[in-house]
Amino acid sequence: MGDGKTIIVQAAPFDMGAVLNAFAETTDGAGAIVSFCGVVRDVAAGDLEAMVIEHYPGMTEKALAAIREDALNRFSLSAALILHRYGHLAPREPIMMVATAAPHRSDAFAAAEFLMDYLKSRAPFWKKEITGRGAEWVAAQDDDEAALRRW
Amino acid sequence: MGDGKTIIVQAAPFDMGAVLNAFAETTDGAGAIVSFCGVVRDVAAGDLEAMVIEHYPGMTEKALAAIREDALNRFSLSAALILHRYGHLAPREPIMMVATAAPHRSDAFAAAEFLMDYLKSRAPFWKKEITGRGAEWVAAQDDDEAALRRW
Amino acid sequence: MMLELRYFAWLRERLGTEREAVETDAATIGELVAELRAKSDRHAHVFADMSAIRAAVDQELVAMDAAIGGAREVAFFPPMTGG
Amino acid sequence: MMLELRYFAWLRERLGTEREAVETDAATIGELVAELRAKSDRHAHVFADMSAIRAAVDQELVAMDAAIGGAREVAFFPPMTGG
Repeated sequence: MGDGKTIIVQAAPFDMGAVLNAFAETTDGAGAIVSFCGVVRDVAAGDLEAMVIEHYPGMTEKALAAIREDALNRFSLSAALILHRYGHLAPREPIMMVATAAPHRSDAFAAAEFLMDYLKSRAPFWKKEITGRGAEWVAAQDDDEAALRRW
Repeated sequence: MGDGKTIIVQAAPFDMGAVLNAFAETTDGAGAIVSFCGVVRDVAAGDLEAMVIEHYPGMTEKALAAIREDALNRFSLSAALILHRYGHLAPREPIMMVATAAPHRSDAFAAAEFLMDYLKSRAPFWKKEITGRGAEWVAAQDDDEAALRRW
Repeated sequence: MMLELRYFAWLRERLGTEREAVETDAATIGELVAELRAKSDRHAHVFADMSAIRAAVDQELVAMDAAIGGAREVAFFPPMTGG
Repeated sequence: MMLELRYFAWLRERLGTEREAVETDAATIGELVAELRAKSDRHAHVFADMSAIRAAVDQELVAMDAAIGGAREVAFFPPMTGG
């Protein structure tokens, strides 16, 4: 993760602080750095045992790179990174992370939200929650599609 | 910084990744963690030699705590942190950081932007830039005051 | 033409396979879906409600009326839930 | 009453001090500023344009017409530029 990669898709857990610090090294003196990290929650009365994330290898990397390019074209950014895991995740483990750097904080914030909104509905990941009652695919939210309309 | 403090005012540099990781430990399984880090830029054709930040000890801590309380009341948050340095800073050093955690990403993003907007105009810090041409106090931007009106 | 089909998430589970090769003359995703529905009861059931299904042609997300001429791979899956 | 005055940033630099104690009967920040302007040319110059100055009473940001009865500490400084 310290090698300047901007799209990272991996099964292994990651250290969000280490990713942020490695990203900051690539930002070329930008004044504003924003990060978002999604974490597996203890939902449903704390009975979430695991999350399993399926993805579409090949399409995933292309979709994430396209979303990142879109952000670089729309906002004045110095750098942008997307990291997303797949496979088996335990509660409280980090799922994914985006980071943006810009001369102005409004660009860094807007770009991070843009990356998240598009990633939710346009990158081929599917989450399944494993609880004591069984396994269930997470349903997409109508909100997720609606969130794209603001951009 | 690993002791769960939520308002940190210090002269020493800080490791943004370490602060983010320590903050994540306090977020109680929140799904969304947002961080913002402000970094000293290489401005004005790269001739910035240093930044000096003056503050009002006592009022600073009170103002930051009040801004944080405001954010906790307005947004559905699991945790929020503000860290700000004062004294002598070199180009590319981190100046300050906010971090927010929430069940939903919209709250985490909005609260981080809220903290930044208020911190800019309501916390008693003053920046001075030292260049080869001398020292100059940074002027407040009209934008900064305008940014408060959206909340 | 020969097409490689890919299935993900609950489509994969309910069809009992993650990929299958089909010989088809379908010009669009819609025509391909009509052919697949006729293939087996299981396919008919999975492809009954297309509002719950998205498609990609050669790893690009497309609309249901998208052309598939020359495509190598078509994928079907539910709305995405990453992030 | 005795008031402790605090100055920051360019006000501190131009006044040549970061604090001074004053004996005053001013009821508001505005009245206090009028007294300070009469104190010296340097004060008159620094407090000439109040649109560039903010004030705090006992470490709380206040408006220029704010009351200062009972206050221990009043601070003057330029608009803040943290973040």
